[in-house]
Amino acid sequence: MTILELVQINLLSPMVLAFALGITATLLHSDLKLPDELYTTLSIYLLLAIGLKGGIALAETSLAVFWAPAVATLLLGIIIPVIAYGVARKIGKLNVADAAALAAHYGSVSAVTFAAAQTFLDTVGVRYEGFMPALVAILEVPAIVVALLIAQVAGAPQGGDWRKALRELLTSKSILLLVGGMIIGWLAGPRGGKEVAPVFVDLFKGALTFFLLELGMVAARRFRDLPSAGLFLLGFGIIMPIFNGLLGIWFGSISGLSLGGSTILGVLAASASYIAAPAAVRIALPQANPGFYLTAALGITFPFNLAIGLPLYYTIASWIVGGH
Amino acid sequence: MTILELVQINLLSPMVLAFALGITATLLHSDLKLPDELYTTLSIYLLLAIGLKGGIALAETSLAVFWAPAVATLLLGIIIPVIAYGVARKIGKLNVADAAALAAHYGSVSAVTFAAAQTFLDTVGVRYEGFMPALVAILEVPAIVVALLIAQVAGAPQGGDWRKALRELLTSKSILLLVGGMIIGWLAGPRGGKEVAPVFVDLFKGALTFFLLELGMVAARRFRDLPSAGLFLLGFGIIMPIFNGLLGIWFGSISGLSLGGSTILGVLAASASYIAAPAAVRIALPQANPGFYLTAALGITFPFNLAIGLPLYYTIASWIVGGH
Amino acid sequence: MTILELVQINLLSPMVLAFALGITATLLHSDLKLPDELYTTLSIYLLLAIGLKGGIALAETSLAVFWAPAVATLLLGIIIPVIAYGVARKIGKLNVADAAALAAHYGSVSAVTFAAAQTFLDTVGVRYEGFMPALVAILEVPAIVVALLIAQVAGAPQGGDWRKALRELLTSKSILLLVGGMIIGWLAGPRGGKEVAPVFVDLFKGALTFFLLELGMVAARRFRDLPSAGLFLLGFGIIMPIFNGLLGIWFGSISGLSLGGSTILGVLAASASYIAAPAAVRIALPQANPGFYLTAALGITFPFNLAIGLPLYYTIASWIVGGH
Amino acid sequence: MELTTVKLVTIIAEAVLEERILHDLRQLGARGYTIGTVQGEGTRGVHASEWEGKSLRIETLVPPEVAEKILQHLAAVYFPHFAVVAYVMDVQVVRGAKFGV
Amino acid sequence: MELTTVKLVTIIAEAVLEERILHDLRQLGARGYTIGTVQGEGTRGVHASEWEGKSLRIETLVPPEVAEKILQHLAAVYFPHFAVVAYVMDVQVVRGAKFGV
Amino acid sequence: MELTTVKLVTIIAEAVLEERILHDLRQLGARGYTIGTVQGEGTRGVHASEWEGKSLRIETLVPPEVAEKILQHLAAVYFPHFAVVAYVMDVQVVRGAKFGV
Ligand SMILES: Nc1ncnc2c1ncn2[C@@H]1O[C@H](COP(=O)(O)O)[C@@H](O)[C@H]1O
Ligand SMILES: Nc1ncnc2c1ncn2[C@@H]1O[C@H](COP(=O)(O)O)[C@@H](O)[C@H]1O
Ligand SMILES: Nc1ncnc2c1ncn2[C@@H]1O[C@H](COP(=O)(O)O)[C@@H](O)[C@H]1O
Ligand code: NA
Ligand code: NA
Ligand code: NA
Repeated sequence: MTILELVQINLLSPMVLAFALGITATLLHSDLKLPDELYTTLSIYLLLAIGLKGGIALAETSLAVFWAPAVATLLLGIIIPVIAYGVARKIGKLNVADAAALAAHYGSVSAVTFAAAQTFLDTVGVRYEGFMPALVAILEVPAIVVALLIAQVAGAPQGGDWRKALRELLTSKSILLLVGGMIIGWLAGPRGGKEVAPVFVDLFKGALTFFLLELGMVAARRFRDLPSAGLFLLGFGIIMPIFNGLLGIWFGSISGLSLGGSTILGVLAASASYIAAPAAVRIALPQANPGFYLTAALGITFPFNLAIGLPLYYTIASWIVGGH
Repeated sequence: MTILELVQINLLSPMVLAFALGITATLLHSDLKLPDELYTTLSIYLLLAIGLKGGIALAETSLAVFWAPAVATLLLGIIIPVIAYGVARKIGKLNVADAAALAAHYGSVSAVTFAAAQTFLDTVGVRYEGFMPALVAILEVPAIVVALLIAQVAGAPQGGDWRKALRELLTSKSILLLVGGMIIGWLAGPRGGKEVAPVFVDLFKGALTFFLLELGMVAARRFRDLPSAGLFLLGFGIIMPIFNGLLGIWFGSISGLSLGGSTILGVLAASASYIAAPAAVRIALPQANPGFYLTAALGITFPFNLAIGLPLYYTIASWIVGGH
Repeated sequence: MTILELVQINLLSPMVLAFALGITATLLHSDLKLPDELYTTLSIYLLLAIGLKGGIALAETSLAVFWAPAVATLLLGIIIPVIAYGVARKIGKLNVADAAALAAHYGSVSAVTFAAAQTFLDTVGVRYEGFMPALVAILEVPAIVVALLIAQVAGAPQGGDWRKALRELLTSKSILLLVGGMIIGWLAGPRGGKEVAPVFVDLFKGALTFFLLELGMVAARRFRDLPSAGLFLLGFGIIMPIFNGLLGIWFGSISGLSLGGSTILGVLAASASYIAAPAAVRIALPQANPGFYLTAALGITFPFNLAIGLPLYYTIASWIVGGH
Repeated sequence: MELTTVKLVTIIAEAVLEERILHDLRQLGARGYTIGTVQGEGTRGVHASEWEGKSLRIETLVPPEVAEKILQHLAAVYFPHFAVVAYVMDVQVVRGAKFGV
Repeated sequence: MELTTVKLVTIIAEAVLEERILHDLRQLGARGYTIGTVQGEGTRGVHASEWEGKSLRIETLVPPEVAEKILQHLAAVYFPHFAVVAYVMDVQVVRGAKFGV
Repeated sequence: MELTTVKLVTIIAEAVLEERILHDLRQLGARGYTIGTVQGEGTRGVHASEWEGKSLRIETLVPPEVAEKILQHLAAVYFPHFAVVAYVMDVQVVRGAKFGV
């Protein structure tokens, strides 16, 4: 398949179309409003379901296969925030807090982008390692810690409480559900998993579609901040994920991941967090401007990855890892 | 099947029974209360699911088959509010605002009554055109516009903002989800639809059951306003839908719809809106009494259509269109 | 299977693991919080689904088979609160109100413990009578009435409104949904039930898993009251259910229930209410300390039954009723 | 614009009391009320609302003598056993008559 | 600590009016607002919010002259046909300038 | 009926601060609080609460000196970087001692 065909398949998936419907609703000032509680419920469901499936797969994975991708993922979580911080400071001329905030977001990971990548590969018919959710969990935290450390070292003006932020980060709901779900899946195994599959497997794509409807509305609300965000942020929000995606695919391929697995590690690296990172950054670096990092992560990078990024990273991975 | 058998089948469906349970809960002053957020979630889900399935079907429909029912539906949306207004003014002696408000509600359509009609026909084993949701979308708006125009022309005392009402009507959540869902279904096609079918198809009847539980409670709360509503409203709430239903069935049969399709167009014509219309009317005609139009649409017509109307319209359609 | 194997199977089920995850979340002070509306929705869903399935089964049950277990259950609902009250007064030295409150909770029943028991038996592969949900409904109310009567007779200081409490009890949402669901299932029969099965059957275990995640958090919040609850409450919360469980199994076996049915009647007797009873007691016996009865029912007995009780009662039932 | 001073009584109460308190308010002369859902903590330990449902925050605009009666009633009937807190303040409204003043 | 007195205007309104009232508040000089969702009952019968969605409770901290204008506007535009109630009171804040005082 | 005057401090704050502010309130001498969820807009741009979760509206009934300390603390710690607004008013309660007066 050519990249254009892939983009088309991706854009015409119900999930991406629901995202577009959400954007449309906001741009038309529709009174459509999903209850906050639905959003929260769906995000809990998605994280738990991702973890659960990963845990079941992990139980059947030998350490020999798993360690190299795990280490590669950890390295990504350390390298990417450093690079992102440098870019934001040097090219973007941002202050320490804003640069570190961006680094935390782009180093960490978006579970929904991951879920969309899985669905995309399923549709295209490409296999990937079942333990990928474990890599999501591994990639989520370190980058945030690294970014906050950088801010600390670079002397961001005080005001935040980064010890507290770290503690809350490690017990934050996204980590807890992802890791908790994995442990449940690992302990319950395929038999236990089958009992809850009608909810946690069969409903997954539909729930994701609903969630993306809401995220489309959220992203579109960020669009109005785009003009004031400036050209740098626009460029950063598109070029940074492509660069990170390349890095992720490359790390994936040398650590032995399949084509599908490398694509997903690329997507993970390319994605920007918007659950764990904003909460931690708000507490540790309150002087950083949320209008800045939320706009970049949700208003630019997320739509880009969802619409163009998925087929793009897959195409690049095909070149690097070799055809399927 | 005789009409009595049909009524029995209909009354013993889980959906209608759930509606009765909701009524019972309210009459018994039970503390049962469905969260508002659940109600909102279910209504979003139902509209999106209806649209989605319609869009998939529409993609496989030729314009040659579709245009006549579409025009017939549009005509219904213009004729019914005019008749309803006349009846309310002449026989009911209502003031301009109240009459126009009723006209808007009875000209427009109730998506849940539509869903119940589909389910009823499925149970009885009668086929209908897949593109019926498109007719729901076509019938929803025009009648409201016509009714507001009538009020304008007939010189309802100012106070409302009907331009604003029209703008909000066209971007209202029910239109947006129905039309948006149809476009998604149309673009994603059967393959994309299959991915989300476990949520948007398999769960449909169960979700409808839940929704009707809530609607039963809402309808029963309207019952206490029945005494003050007077005899006219009671008669209007039952005879108007039967008349509109006849009109819809007739229009359906001459525009080439099947027995099932004609039944559904009859149901659409007979149903009274309680999502789009109340919101638009409240803004455009604030002087109209909501106790009036909500009681008629939700407290009288909706229960009547759900319990008696569905088998009745189907029986009438069998006579007009011919047996199956 | 030995009891240890059974305990292991039970502990490694996704449901029990989700409960443990909920406990962990609270103990770690995680920011994980399920929306109240989700909790309410799930509890409505579970009660309705339990009732529905019971009603369908009841339609196929002859009175000859049903009457003896029904009478046995009713007797349990009268005997248990009397014993529990005596124990709480004599051994626990509690005041009249607190003792009666405990009696109401332990005499009544927890629908979720019932659901977990069904799931456990399904996993182990043990059959049980389909009409068990009817016994849940029978056991729910009488014990609460008996306990409130005891308090009245024993002269609990006034302040409550026990007539009002009784009226609200009979129309409370748990009774209404359970009995209402049973009537719907009974009337709609297997054919109607099949239409809504994707929601009310297939999703049941997954929904229960979600619900137990929330209940784990609730139970863990009660843990902090354990120290002040004292040794008596701890003992009561574990020994009382074992005693009641024995009684239930015995009554079940002599009333002709199968091994699975006797196990479930044991579980019902052993379980402590935390939906109907707290609401009724709060109104009728406001002077009773909720920190007391909620801590016992939710913080001690529920986790004990869920983790250890289910396999324990099944093992005991195997001895009493005979192997399978 | 002429404003009238009325009393705003705010009541925080466990959800289980909703119907009873609203009934009482009507009996004592209040012509309307507004309810929001809240959560809270006070000097009393756990109350029934803590685990199921939230507490209620009820506001009612009333004439001074009704406010006084409401506070007296709450203090007598609910303060002893229930988690109920109430306070009253002066506010200005446009249409005093609507609230019985 | 020096405190400034500003006016707190509270508006209870059916949800359908949200956008319009917020727009009006901004026009009349309010620099911020806080919205909660509530339910209520008054002297008027059913209103649109009663069955779909709840009502809104809007609070805005404003200078006295803005409060006056808001009440006048509400009374003229919304009181006749909509279920809207409003009241105003004095409160103390730290940074008066933030609210236009 | 004898009423006591206490201070009602109302705080609007982004949800991420919940635990910290409640902890601070307890430290400063408040014996209880009531929380509702709200949404709002002010002079500051987007804050974290805007897209995930809502803001909080925290009310606490306290003696005047505690109210003063709370405002000072909020102004020093949260006003610079967070979307926090607070105001205080006098209200009458039945049992002043319950609130430390
Ligand atoms: N000092 C206070 N300030 C504000 N709300 C309070 C205060 N004390 C109690 N409350 C509220 O009243 C409820 C019952 O309080 P209590 O009876 O003291 O447990 C609490 O859950 C709070 O919502
Ligand atoms: N006396 C009152 N006290 C508090 N809120 C009121 C009062 N009267 C009316 N309201 C609120 O204002 C809304 C509209 O009232 P009304 O226009 O009288 O129907 C009600 O739904 C209540 O939320
Ligand atoms: N003038 C005001 N009146 C009422 N609430 C306000 C006002 N200004 C700010 N707020 C609330 O305080 C929050 C933070 O405001 P700000 O720090 O100005 O962005 C807003 O989201 C509003 O909920
Ligand atoms: Na990343
Ligand atoms: Na119609
Ligand atoms: Na029991």
